[in-house]
Amino acid sequence: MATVIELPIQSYEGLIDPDWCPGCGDFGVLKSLKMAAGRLGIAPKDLMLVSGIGCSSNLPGFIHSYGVHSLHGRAVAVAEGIKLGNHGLNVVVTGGDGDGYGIGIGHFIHAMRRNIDITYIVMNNQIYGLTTGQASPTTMKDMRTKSTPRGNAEMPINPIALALVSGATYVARGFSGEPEHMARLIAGAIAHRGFALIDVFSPCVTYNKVNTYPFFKQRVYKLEDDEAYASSDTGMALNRSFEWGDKIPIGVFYKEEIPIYEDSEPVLQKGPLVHQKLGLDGTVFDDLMEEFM
Amino acid sequence: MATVIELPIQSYEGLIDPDWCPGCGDFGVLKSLKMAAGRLGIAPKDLMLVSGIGCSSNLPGFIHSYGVHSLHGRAVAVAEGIKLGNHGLNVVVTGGDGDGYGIGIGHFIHAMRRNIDITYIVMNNQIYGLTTGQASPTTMKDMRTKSTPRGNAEMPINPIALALVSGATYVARGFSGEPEHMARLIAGAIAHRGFALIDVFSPCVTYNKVNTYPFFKQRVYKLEDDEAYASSDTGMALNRSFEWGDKIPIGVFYKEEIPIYEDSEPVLQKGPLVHQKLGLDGTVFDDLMEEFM
Amino acid sequence: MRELTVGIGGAAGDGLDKTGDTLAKTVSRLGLYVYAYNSYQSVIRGGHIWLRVRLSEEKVYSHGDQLNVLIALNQDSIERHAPEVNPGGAIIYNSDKLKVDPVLPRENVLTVPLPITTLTKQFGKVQPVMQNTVAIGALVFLSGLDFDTAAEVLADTFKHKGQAVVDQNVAIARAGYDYSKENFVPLGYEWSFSRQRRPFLTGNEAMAIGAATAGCRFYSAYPMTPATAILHWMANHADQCGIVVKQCEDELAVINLAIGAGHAGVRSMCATSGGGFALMTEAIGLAGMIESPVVIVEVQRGGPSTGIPTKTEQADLNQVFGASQGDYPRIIIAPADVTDCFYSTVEAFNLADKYQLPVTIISDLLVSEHPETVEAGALVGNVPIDRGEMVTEWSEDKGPYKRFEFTKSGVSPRALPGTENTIYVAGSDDHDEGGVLISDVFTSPPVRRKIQEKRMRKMETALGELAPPTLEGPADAQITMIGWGSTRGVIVEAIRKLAAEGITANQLHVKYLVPFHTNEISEILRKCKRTICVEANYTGQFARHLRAETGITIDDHIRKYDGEPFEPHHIVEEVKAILAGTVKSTDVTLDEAREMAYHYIRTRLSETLRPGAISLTTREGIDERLWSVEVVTRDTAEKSGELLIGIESGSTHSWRAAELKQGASG
Amino acid sequence: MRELTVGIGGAAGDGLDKTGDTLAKTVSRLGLYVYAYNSYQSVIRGGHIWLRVRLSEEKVYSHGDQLNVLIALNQDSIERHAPEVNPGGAIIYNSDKLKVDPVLPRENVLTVPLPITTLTKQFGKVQPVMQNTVAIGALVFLSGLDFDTAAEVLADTFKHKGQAVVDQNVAIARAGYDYSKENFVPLGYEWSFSRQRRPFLTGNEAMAIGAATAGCRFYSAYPMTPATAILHWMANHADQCGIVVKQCEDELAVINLAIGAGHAGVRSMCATSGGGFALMTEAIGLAGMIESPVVIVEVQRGGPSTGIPTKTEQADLNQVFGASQGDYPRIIIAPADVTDCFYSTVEAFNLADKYQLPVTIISDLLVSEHPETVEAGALVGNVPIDRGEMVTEWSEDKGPYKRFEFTKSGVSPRALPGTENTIYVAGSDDHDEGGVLISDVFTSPPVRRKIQEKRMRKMETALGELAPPTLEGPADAQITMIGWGSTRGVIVEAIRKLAAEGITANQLHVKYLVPFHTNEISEILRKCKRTICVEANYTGQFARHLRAETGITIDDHIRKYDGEPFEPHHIVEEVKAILAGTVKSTDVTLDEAREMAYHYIRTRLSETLRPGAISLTTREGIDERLWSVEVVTRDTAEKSGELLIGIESGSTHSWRAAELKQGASG
Ligand SMILES: Cc1ncc(C[n+]2csc(CCOP(=O)(O)OP(=O)(O)O)c2C)c(N)n1
Ligand SMILES: Cc1ncc(C[n+]2csc(CCOP(=O)(O)OP(=O)(O)O)c2C)c(N)n1
Ligand code: SF4
Ligand code: SF4
Ligand SMILES: [Mg+2]
Ligand SMILES: [Mg+2]
Repeated sequence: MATVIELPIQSYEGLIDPDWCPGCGDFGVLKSLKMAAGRLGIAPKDLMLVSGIGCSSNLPGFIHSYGVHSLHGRAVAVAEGIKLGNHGLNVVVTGGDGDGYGIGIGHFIHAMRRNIDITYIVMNNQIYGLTTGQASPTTMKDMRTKSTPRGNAEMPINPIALALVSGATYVARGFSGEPEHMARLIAGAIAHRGFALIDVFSPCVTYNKVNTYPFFKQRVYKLEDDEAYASSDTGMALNRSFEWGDKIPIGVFYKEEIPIYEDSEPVLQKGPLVHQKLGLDGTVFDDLMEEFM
Repeated sequence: MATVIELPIQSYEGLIDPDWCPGCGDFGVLKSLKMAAGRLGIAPKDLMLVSGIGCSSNLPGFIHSYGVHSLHGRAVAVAEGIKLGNHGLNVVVTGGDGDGYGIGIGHFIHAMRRNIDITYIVMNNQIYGLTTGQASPTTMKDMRTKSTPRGNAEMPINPIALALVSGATYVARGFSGEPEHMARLIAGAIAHRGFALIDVFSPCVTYNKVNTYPFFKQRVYKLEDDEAYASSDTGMALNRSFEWGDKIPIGVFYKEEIPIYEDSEPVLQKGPLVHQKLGLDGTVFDDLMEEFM
Repeated sequence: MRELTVGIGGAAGDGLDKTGDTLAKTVSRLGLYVYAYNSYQSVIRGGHIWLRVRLSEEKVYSHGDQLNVLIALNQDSIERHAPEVNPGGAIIYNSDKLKVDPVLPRENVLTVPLPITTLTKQFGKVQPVMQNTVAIGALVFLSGLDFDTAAEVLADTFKHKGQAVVDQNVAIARAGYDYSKENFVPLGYEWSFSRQRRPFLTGNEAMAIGAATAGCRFYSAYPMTPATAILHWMANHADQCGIVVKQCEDELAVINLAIGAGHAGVRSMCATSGGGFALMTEAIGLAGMIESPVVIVEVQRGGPSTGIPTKTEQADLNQVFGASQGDYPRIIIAPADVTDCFYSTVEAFNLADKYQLPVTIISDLLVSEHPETVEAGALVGNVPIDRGEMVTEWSEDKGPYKRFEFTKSGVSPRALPGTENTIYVAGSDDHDEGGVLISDVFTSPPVRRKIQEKRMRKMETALGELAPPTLEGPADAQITMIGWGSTRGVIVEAIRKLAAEGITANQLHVKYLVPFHTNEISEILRKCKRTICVEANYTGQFARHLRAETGITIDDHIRKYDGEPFEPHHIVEEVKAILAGTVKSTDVTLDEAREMAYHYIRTRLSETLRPGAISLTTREGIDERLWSVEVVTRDTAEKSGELLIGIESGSTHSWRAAELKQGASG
Repeated sequence: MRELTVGIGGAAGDGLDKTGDTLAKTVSRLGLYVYAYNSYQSVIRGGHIWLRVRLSEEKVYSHGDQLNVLIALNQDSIERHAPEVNPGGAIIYNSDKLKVDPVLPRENVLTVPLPITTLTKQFGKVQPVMQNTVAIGALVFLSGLDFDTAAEVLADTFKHKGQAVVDQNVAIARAGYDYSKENFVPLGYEWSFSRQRRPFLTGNEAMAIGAATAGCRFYSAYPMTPATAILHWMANHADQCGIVVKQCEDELAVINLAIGAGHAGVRSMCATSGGGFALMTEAIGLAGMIESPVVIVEVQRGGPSTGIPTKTEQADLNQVFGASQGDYPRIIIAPADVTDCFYSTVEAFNLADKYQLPVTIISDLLVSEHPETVEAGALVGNVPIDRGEMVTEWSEDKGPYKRFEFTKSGVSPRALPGTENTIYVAGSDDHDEGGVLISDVFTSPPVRRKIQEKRMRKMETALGELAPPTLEGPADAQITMIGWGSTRGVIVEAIRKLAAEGITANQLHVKYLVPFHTNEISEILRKCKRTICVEANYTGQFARHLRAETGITIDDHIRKYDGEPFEPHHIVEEVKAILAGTVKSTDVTLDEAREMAYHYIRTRLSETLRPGAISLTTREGIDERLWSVEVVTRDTAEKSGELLIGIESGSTHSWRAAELKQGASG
């Protein structure tokens, strides 16, 4: 890898100031993302952020880079298309738990087994924020929300475990209360060749009064602080992914370097599709017609 | 549980003979399903089969019971609605790997975390049969199909592992070459209170020339034959779910009894919704209007 | 008719809605009619919110054209709305935080500065929202409302928080009331309070209650503005009404669960907006094919795509009409107001059961989210429930039960799964009378032809029982105003205003969009002198639909697609322009230029600036006339930049002002 | 004009398609024109398949009305199609397995029993499909085709399997040829073989090649009949054509990947059928909103819902038109034949790029799956490629780049992500020129109004460059036949037949459905004497669309919705009925009753039975006239039951025959 010229965080200062509620966890993610991009020296023009719909999905509007603020639940699919269309871009998907683990879970799982080279940051506030506080796929069992006044009857989804059994090659978890740590996770994810998931505890200060900053501050510990832990062992990673209680792990659960989807595409070996000239070369057209004579 | 009067397999003889290709694995599933229903003494009128679209999804047309032959990928969702509408029915979803793990994976995963009392039988032939042989989500890596002439570039999905981390409370695998064994699995699944998955190796003799009867006959072994194995241990189950090679396990990977979704619904405690009288009782309407005055 | 319109302006999180509620409930209890509309943004905190509450002694059908009292909770609201306050009105604001530039208000408008801090400090720690309560107190005094009733409402609102909170709120309101009493003369409104109790609710609430009343037993949903309130109501009343309420992973699940429940035999409903409905269309075709009843509510919002999620529009008709592939039987109903929302929902359930098909109720943000007072007793609990032809028992000697029997009406008596001797498979593949697929081994063209005819026959049968629309108003009127859905009320009011100006108009409002009363409507329109269609979308989807169904081309069109609902004066002005033969211009007006400047300043410049003087100009190299908008500092009003806005294109040609912002990257 | 239609009937898995290919390729190489249509079922093995191959010295536009030679591969095919063979024709069948009941064929039809086993035993182990090859040999002799050419084709077909296989196949064909030569006289066809080489391909293949030729670089898909063949072609030619072909998990992914790729700047396409398209609609609105080019192919099949998946219909127009919520710019094109499929696809890519919007090509099973001979040189490789206004470089001193600039044409020059100084966010929420959301903090009604106008302006601009349809044929014709998509060819042939009967007709065929040439089409239709719309659906979706766009009501309609394509005689007969003023009856005809009986017998009784004599009757307690269909045993023809089919309803009133089946549960 060529030597990196780091960029100051200001390089990514967006045209618009974030309109999140004061204290929203997403501010931390925005900051960490800028730090990470800066450290990797990614020019804004080479950074493509793709999001769905939700408070968290508004992030691309608040950073100086290309962005597609797509449909609720479709960000990963749009991002896959963009990546295959121009794999010269650093494609980062930023969205919410409802967006990614609810309506978007199909794309999430299938993108992972493809190991396409995308970084996926999920601002997991365990609630539907933009729609004012209904249960999300990660809302804790029995929690009361606007859509579950009696308490949530469903087991929350375990995104880390899903990622581990679905073939993601970089699986991590961050916390908005730890922006520096998260910046390292994001930098690692973007640098990683393959599908990288970063599930982030990003508290919704307005609608989730349970999973708050204090809730996580008291509980989170860093996997890297545990010598016993090896981020190359799926079994170990799976065990830790189920840890939820007094201690909750953050950091890199799993990391593995294997060929990415783009490697399997002969056409992409000639460089980004978008830079390849249009039209068929030489006698190809005639060869195609021959088949029908 | 009341004493069961078993029913002969003929009780489920369908109006129409199956139109599957001679030798299709789905014949075995149909037979095992009838055997299982008979042993549990389920009257045809109390059995509701729900399917999507695919060769496998044609099954409800070939058995004497109620059926909804719904949309590709939506069977589980339709089944959840039917179950909540009338939980007096035994609801069994029968479909294919493309139907359930491809287009339908979102419903699959979310139904499991709900632990709704449905049995889901997936005739997993690792191919799209009805559409004449494209790669499915369980098609082995590098296998050539009509849609992957260069070989499949994607990691196959691991339905057993997905079920285990998603909260399914009965997770099993069968093989069409072992109808008696499969019948036991299905009977166990229907009898089980909660979401039960049975992934079935059901060879497509026409479009999948790799994962054939001989392929599985040589490899499958029964978990119940292994004393060391405990179907109450998720970790163990996860390990076995990744076994794929000379030896491939079939049988019950995991089983657990916990409250089902229906238990959490006060309204359902009064009996099946469909039998509850329509309209609001007593002064409820006036009470509702009071809130707006 | 005595009436008063109060506008409350602030930001999300300022608690406007609660304040509006208190006001609306108070006057409702006094026996006045209320119609409110809240113009809000897709943001949880901040942004600009503009709530209008119209009070009147007689029923009102829109939020009207007037602004009599402004309650400003932030500076933006003063700057933008102070000039709108009618003479004789008042501007109420927190003088500790805000100020009113004397140039803003018109003649004879009372400014009511409230020293909130001083007024509230005695009550210990007060949340910012309590400034609203003080303002309410002031408003009650100024507009001659009854304080005790307001106190009652506050008491009911806060009783769950305990007496202390109740007392504090009442006292705070009282402080506002007394302070105004000491310092200002009332605006001189003389009300006669009937104190007749009437419900005050939104269209969404009416649809939810309508469903519950009609025996809805299953409701599935995925949150989506502006349909979410139905989910919230359902969730909160599930046990009370015996409804299973299921939030699903997405709208694909929502509709398929609803269809499953409907197929099992329970009355089921789901609701969403345009984007969610797009995901439901395939399954709606399924319901049509397997002939299972289901009710879908589509609450339209500004599109296309995610669009303007908190704004109103009527542009999903094409989508609802075009839902799913192929020809299949279905019914589409567009309710016009809150009462209609209730009964349309009840009717939707009966139609869905009788004709065994999907019924879509197409609403919009305006009708669904605005609350209004409905007549006492207008909504009743004992509604007719008709489940249609059901087979509850069947004996083999009648021969095998044929779920899809080819009948004259097209309706095949329905047996629910679990009924003895009625076993069948309902398939999305086409099938014969007995449910056996015809797509499989042996497609039989004639069987296909006959089942398709059988299914579609249900549409004619259904049309027969739906009430055709009627022409309201003088048959010989100069013009006929045509509308659908939420525009009925505002058209009614526009027609009254036109009458006052000597222009006679009558009104044709269409409720049933599919099936369509082609004959009756053609009959009516053929007699009309000049037809004008009013709808809130760009392409005129309803006018197109009407022409498609009748061949009749409507003469003129009044359309709005900026997200804000029609106000009577919009229609009146356009009608007059149409009659005068003036072609409608899409040029940017001066007021619009100011609004555009506001958007630009707030998004790209800063909170400390605002638009100043605006003048016409032209510039070298720009081939259109321009609005030159001065950008000035809020307090000192000194010029700090200029924006050039194209009158024709609406393009902001000069971005020079952008330099004012640090680090702004353009 | 000399022509011949061969019908090949059998079951799925009998290898009909290969046989048809061999025949078609053979005559193509001889310089004849071919048009083939395969009527198949949604089943992998078994079922009834009916392939018609029409050969002619001049171009033919449909599979025609004739049946000259029947190649029957099973007994069903003989029973059902033998009576259709025209006098002078022949019935070729395997006499070891099948027999022809002498009552079936008409006068002067040659029966050609082939003792396959004897003829093939010398070649060792022969697969059943080789009976087809023998039949081909016989056909070549009987219809005066050239055996050597057939041998060539067989050689090319099997060369990848080695010389041995080639020799065996050629020898087997030869055996059939020689045997017929010894035992039968040829049918007396005199052909002049131009031996002009012309491509013989399907509409799906033409669209795929059209895409590749136009520079499509990304193709995503999820298999769905009848669009799957495009995926297969793309997958097989991906590397050769430099296309990334991606099969996705569902159609939601398919369209969103395609849009992503299009947004990144590559030409991208996807294809599906009605059900899959239903899942794509939300994203199509997204493409309209973010103004990203994408091409979608919707190949219609019989609906509603899963419907009749292997049958043709034109009933998805409502869906394609109504795709997604709100008003947004898009283009919809309906290709009429194979050549048109190629050029429509090329054009679709250019339009998508120039106007930065989604272009949907609405095809149907007939045009997509039928193969036909296209004129030599009709398809060329050097097609025009126009990417529209692109911004390839931008300097800050021009001010910030405005992705959605409000221009006169509505088209805002597009910079691809990665271009220096052009950073922007493309949002599904509505936005201003710079891409900043207007739905969020500060919705600005005038900005919203202007961007909506800007987007929609593109439609007018685009309409300007699309070729308006023209009236083909005599301007003063008695009738004007109106159609869209796949019906053009069959209408052309029907018009010729009508002319032969002294009825003059001209033709208006519409290709661009959105935007619509309202003025030009109104202009044309106003001059027409009597208009008749021909379309393959129940409700007349196109006639409705045309009325919606023009206000013009078409006089008469010819519709078909049984899944089988129109044949010229269908149109001719209906036109004559229309002119005669006879109202169309939906009663079940005798032939239809037989087909319905076949369906009933095959699905509920047994393979050993078939319909026998059919007579008119009535029955106590059934309030309609009935067809009484005898059910007889296949071999002995003895009566073993009776079916009563309602003439009006099509209902099978009597199910008595069902008792014949063991264990049948009704
Ligand atoms: C198809 C569709 N369904 C529903 C919605 C409404 N909607 C917008 S955001 C959202 C959920 C947001 O939750 P999450 O993804 O967790 O983001 P957060 O706001 O919590 O950051 C929903 C349901 C939509 N925009 N589109
Ligand atoms: C929305 C939609 N997309 C695509 C299809 C076409 N389709 C029918 S069956 C099928 C796949 C079947 O594969 P699988 O579920 O594995 O069943 P199998 O035939 O292998 O038993 C597809 C893609 C459809 N019917 N609906
Ligand atoms: S609602 Fe929650 S998620 Fe949304 S901005 Fe506010 S705090 Fe953040
Ligand atoms: S194609 Fe495969 S899956 Fe389908 S019926 Fe034949 S063998 Fe079974
Ligand atoms: Mg969230
Ligand atoms: Mg399969």
